[in-house]
Amino acid sequence: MAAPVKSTVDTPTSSVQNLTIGKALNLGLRRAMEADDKVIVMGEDVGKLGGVFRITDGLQKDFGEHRVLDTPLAESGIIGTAVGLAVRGYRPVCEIQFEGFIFPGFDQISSQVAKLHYRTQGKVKVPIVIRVPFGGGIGAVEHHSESPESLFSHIAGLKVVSCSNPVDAYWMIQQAISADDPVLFFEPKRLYHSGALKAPVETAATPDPLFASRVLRRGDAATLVAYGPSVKVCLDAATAAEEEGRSLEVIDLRTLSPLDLEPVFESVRRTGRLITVSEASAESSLTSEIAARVQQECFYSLEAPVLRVTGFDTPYPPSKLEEHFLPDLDRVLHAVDRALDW
Amino acid sequence: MAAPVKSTVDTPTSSVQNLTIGKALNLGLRRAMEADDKVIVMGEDVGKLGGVFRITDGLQKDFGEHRVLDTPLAESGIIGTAVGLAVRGYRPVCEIQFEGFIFPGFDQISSQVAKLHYRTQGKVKVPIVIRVPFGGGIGAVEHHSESPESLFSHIAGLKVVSCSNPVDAYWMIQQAISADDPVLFFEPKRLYHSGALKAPVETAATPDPLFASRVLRRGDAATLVAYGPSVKVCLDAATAAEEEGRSLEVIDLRTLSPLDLEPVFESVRRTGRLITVSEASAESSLTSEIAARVQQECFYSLEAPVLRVTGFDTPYPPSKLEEHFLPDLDRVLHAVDRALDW
Amino acid sequence: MPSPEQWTRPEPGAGPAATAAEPTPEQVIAGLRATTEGGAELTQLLTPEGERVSSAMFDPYVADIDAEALRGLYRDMVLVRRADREANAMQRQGQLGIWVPLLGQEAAQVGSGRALKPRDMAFPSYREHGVAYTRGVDFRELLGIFRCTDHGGWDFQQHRFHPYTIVIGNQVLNAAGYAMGQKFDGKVGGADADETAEATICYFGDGATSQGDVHEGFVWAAVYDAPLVFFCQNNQWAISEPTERQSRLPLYQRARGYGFPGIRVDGNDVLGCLAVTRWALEECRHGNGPVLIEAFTYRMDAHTTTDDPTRYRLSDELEVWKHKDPIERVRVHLARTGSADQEFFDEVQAEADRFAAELRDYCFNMPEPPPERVFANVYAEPSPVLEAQREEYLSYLAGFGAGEH
Amino acid sequence: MPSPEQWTRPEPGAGPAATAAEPTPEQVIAGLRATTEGGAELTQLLTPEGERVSSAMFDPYVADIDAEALRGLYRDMVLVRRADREANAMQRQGQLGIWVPLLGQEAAQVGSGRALKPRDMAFPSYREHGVAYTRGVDFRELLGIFRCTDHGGWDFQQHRFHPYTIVIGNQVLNAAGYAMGQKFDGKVGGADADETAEATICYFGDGATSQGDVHEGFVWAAVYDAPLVFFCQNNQWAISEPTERQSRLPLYQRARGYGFPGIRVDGNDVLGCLAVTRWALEECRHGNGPVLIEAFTYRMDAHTTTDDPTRYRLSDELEVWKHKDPIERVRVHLARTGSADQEFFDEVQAEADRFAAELRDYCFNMPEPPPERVFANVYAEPSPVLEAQREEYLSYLAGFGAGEH
Ligand SMILES: Cc1ncc(C[n+]2csc(CCOP(=O)(O)OP(=O)(O)O)c2C)c(N)n1
Ligand SMILES: Cc1ncc(C[n+]2csc(CCOP(=O)(O)OP(=O)(O)O)c2C)c(N)n1
Ligand SMILES: [Mg+2]
Ligand SMILES: [Mg+2]
Repeated sequence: MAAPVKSTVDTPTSSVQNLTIGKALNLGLRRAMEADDKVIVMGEDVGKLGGVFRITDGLQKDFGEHRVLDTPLAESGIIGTAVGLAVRGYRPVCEIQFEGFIFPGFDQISSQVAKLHYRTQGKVKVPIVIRVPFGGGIGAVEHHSESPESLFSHIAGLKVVSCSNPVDAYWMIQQAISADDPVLFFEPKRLYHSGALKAPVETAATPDPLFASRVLRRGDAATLVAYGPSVKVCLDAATAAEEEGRSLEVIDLRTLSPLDLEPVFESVRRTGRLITVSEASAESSLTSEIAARVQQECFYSLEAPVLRVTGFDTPYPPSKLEEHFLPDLDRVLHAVDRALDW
Repeated sequence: MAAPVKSTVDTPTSSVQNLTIGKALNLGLRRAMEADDKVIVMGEDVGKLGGVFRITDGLQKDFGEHRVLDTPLAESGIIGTAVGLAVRGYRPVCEIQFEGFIFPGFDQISSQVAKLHYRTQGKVKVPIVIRVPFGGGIGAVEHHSESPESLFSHIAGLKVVSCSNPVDAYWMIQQAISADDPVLFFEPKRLYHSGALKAPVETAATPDPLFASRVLRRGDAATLVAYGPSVKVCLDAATAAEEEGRSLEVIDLRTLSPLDLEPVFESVRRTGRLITVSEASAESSLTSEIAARVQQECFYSLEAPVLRVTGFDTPYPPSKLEEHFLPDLDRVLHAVDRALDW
Repeated sequence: MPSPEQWTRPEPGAGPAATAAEPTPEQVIAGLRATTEGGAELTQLLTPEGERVSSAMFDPYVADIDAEALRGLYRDMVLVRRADREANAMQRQGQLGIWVPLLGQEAAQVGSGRALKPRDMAFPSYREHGVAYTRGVDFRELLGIFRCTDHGGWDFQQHRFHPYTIVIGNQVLNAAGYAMGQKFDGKVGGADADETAEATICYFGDGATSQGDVHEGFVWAAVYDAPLVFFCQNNQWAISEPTERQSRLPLYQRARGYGFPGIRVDGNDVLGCLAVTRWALEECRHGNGPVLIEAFTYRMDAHTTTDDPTRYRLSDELEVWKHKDPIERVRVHLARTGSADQEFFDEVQAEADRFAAELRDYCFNMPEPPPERVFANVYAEPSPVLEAQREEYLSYLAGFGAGEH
Repeated sequence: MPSPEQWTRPEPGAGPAATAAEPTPEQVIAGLRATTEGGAELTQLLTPEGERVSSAMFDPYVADIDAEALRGLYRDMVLVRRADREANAMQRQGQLGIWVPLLGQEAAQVGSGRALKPRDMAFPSYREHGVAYTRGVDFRELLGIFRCTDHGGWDFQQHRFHPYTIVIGNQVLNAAGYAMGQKFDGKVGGADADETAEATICYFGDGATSQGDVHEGFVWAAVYDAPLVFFCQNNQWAISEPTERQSRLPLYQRARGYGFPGIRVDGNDVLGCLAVTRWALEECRHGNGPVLIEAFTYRMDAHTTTDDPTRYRLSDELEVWKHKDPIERVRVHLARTGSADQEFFDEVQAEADRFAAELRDYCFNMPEPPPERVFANVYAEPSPVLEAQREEYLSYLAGFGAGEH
């Protein structure tokens, strides 16, 4: 096995770095690999190329080919061998190149990754992280802009999270890797390299827990709940609403399974109105689940039904049309209007 | 191609036959194969054996090996070649042996079956039926008792239906086969051979449309909505409730995607209370979707939140424990109590 | 029909090589023959008549199998068969939900299982009760799966015997990953490989070879030089489908396309299976893996207790295979060579009966799992949503007990 | 290292055949060599120097390719390359969202595409613009995918050219099913097979060979004797991964394990590709399918316009392959044999420029799809739920236009 590795990326004297989501993920992966030499990264083109989004950039150079594996081109193989490596004591971090290509690996995820721990009454742990760049808005061809996270949230035995900003990206990836459960880690690909989202990451801080949602902005007129790339849309909507004199509360779910809805319940009890936002199609999705649970928990607090702003129940359209498919500031505000006028 | 085939099973002089769900499906398949020689049946053990549940019993003998294919053991292969056969003009009916084995075929279903029509702007049709015996209660080992239908209802481009009785089984399978869209056809396996459910199937009747839900029983205290094997549970619950003087409305969804919720809305407007029942885990499921839509459409009619009685958010347990996992009459009635006491 | 070697480079010719629209008769016959006989390439050390055949290559791998060791293998097979039959009977009596019989495959399982060193790892499918036994898994620990009280209960690390895998093919990739881990851990090759190196064995059936996962397992193991023995028990049937529904060629030849060795062994010959598997494991431990073994055998019973094989196969076939019984040939050999007397055989039988009686006793007294078990161990780190579901259900149950309805 | 044939039956020996824990140097070198040269088994009719090599087996398949026909193939390749370069440039100018260049693969695509009869069917991956061209698909019809205005717009039945498939490997199973349909329709074999029989060709890359779907396609086609030509363009790279990340052996040898022919052809030799594909299609039409062809070629440009190959490969490699250019060797051959003069080459160039200009013109003037298109053709028979979503969104849009916000 490789000897402990000293990263070539020096931690700067200050523990604060100004990072994009992409760079924060890269640094988080690096830290996790330094901390535990059982952590290995595997996937298509994650080595020399550093992944098509460069999230694994430089890792193979520094940690070697046995810890950063350019695998054969087959997703079931990636996940299925990761399971075996996990049984052997490794902590594999698998990269799926685009969310649209997770489906060949679906069987291993639902039949093995999700069930081994249960099947063995806890005797076999499956500490695998499956990183999935997801979502649209990048002007891509088919299969490169989807949001399949709801499927995994329906499968018991998996944990599912999504980050929306560099600080979370840095911490959540490390927390996911050190978690003993399998974690599907959904990354908002169109924000990877967003300069606007660059943020100071205090690497010496104590992070929030992984499986907790977070109120990002306080408000009282209505509550917006989102995750991943839609968080920014909601924050922008809240800013715009403020100019019109409406204060909207914004909650970043962060954990999609298990859902941490306590902060949402608490918020809805105050605002009486909830809009859930996601790029995924609506039917049998996370937004359905949130609506179902909130209408039950906050039955007497709701002054309007929970409204959903989502991708439509169509396949992802050709990307020249994606602006129509993707929830945007206007559709969110329109839903707020509807909720307030109910 | 085979010449038109005269079935060896003679239609009895009377057009009414008393059938189980399993026999009704078998007869429906037979009728569909007689009506259109492009209809072919394919899957594991569907030939000589007639399928592990005998739903395709006798078909290979009567229609030949080119129309009833014992395929190699690989679900992606079954679905993937069915797509090619459909492009060639065939109407393949694929049998998945147990719902737990649909996952190796998930990629072909979500990437090709669901999207080819959209991708080609309607130029390529995919009239495939994927038959899936589903649900628990048969005392089976792992992977043989699951309810994955919600996953497919989340994927746009698929249609999803489920039958709950012999009459529907007979008609719906034929309608699904003649539909030009891909249909996931979920069959309540534990009821296949239920003598109690045997019913007269009037083969000369005009059937209800495929994509329509149906009110099975009128009532005014609360509405129960279910599909597949849970319909019987709800009907039994309604019978029991009646003895206690409560009249429950029972709706069989029949179509899971697209959902036909108009009858549900109409019912909830009268009863003010809805309980959705399904063996599937709750999170991001069809029951979530129904709750989400009903709370929106019937916001002012609901006198209690929509309640859900479902399998838990766990993998399917060892079947000695399945009575705890599966919604039963008592859990349904308990939910009715809660709704009425809200 | 050209040989497969020729197929990789067609012979010169002026036009299309043949004109048949249907598979050629030769093709069909070759396929059929391949599935009913072992073919010329079958490795065999002990014939169905109990005669020891010598093999320059494989004899060294069973040089240590003296009369005592062979009696041990005999005993293993008799015990395993007896337990299998007992479990089958218990299913008929409603004590088990289902049973997956291994009848006929005792030699393939005991031979390959006994080839493993304690530090090697095994990934079974769902029929490998004989392998489980060789790994020290108590037969009783297997029963939970089939009585449906659990999904698998033994200690996987201690026995180095992975959980049963029901979804066909999945375990092949899992095994490939595990074997990669052995390699990454430096447990392959080296000067003292015979003492310290590890290998993995993975079991799957003839039908499984069609699954994408099995292919990907071949690709991965080949590309990463994983110390992995693919052990395919070709029992001629995948439920109702004969092997020619899965392949044109004998299955061991599948390895050709990946660049690692493939070999066919008489799966009813416990010595042959032991030798070939030992050889394959050594190749793997020394860094020459992976290796594919096709153990040519026969499923003598139904696919499972829910299956009715009379619907799809002739009893003639069964009769033919009875003559190749894996246990009988060892008995004959032991007797003929004077390595065992009737007393020994009687003793083993008596032991097997005791073994079965204990199994039965255990089975009849197995406790029902408590309802909490539904919710247990879904996650290593608890999920609040699930905890709430559990609390709600358990208190509902309690109230229910208290006569709420 | 033993040859693959030996691997199916190991040689006698007293112990493990080797002791290395790492892949043997030979293994590594064999892998590398296999990916940088064609190897001894490469079929070639036209050398990189433009010399015609004779082949007893394959010459008959190009007996009709006279000077005029060869000029036609030259023209095809020049046009296809010119259009490819134009599209690449348009992507750089922001007119296309992405482009998937075929540079270097013109011979593999034009040669194989021209081997098809109109009634044959082709299943492309996403890089087969050259094949599309030979199927009569207007290059402009391809642009929608890359301009992201549609997911594929041509008439698939008329051109007998299936939609592009992006999910690696999926189309191989779809093609196998289609070819099974041809067989079930009685379109394989028969006395007048040359006139009436049909075959299918399916394109995929070297990287794709690892996918389970490709394996299952091999299994299905073999078991159903499907008239299917598997055409693997081994362009040496799957994005940043060289072929040895996918296989130990040359890819055409994969066919060995399934019992059908596998052959490697110089993918930069349009005559060779034409001849071998014609041969393979005829085999299929006569009932001897499937057949695997590995066209040994090179991806001269980036994987797509979003890719930066300097991160993972040396330019030396590119330089070596430049000498094997598929178009240049035909030009040299035509000139040397007096089959074409400068005027012809100039004319083709001019035609290619016009072709590119039209393409550019078309691209710049492509209309934006209307928002309704998001909702169109999800189903053949409408879904009320979706109709409601559409109505709601369109009326929202209309209100929005009317200045609701
Ligand atoms: C993915 C998947 N599909 C279908 C099944 C149902 N099934 C269980 S065993 C079996 C046949 C397996 O045959 P083979 O691989 O030859 O193993 P054997 O049972 O003969 O040992 C099938 C189809 C399954 N378990 N998993
Ligand atoms: C299932 C799947 N996984 C990953 C990808 C992303 N991807 C697109 S092309 C490609 C490499 C394909 O290589 P190869 O098969 O050699 O074809 P080439 O691009 O070289 O023509 C990858 C990994 C994909 N499209 N589909
Ligand atoms: Mg078998
Ligand atoms: Mg390639």
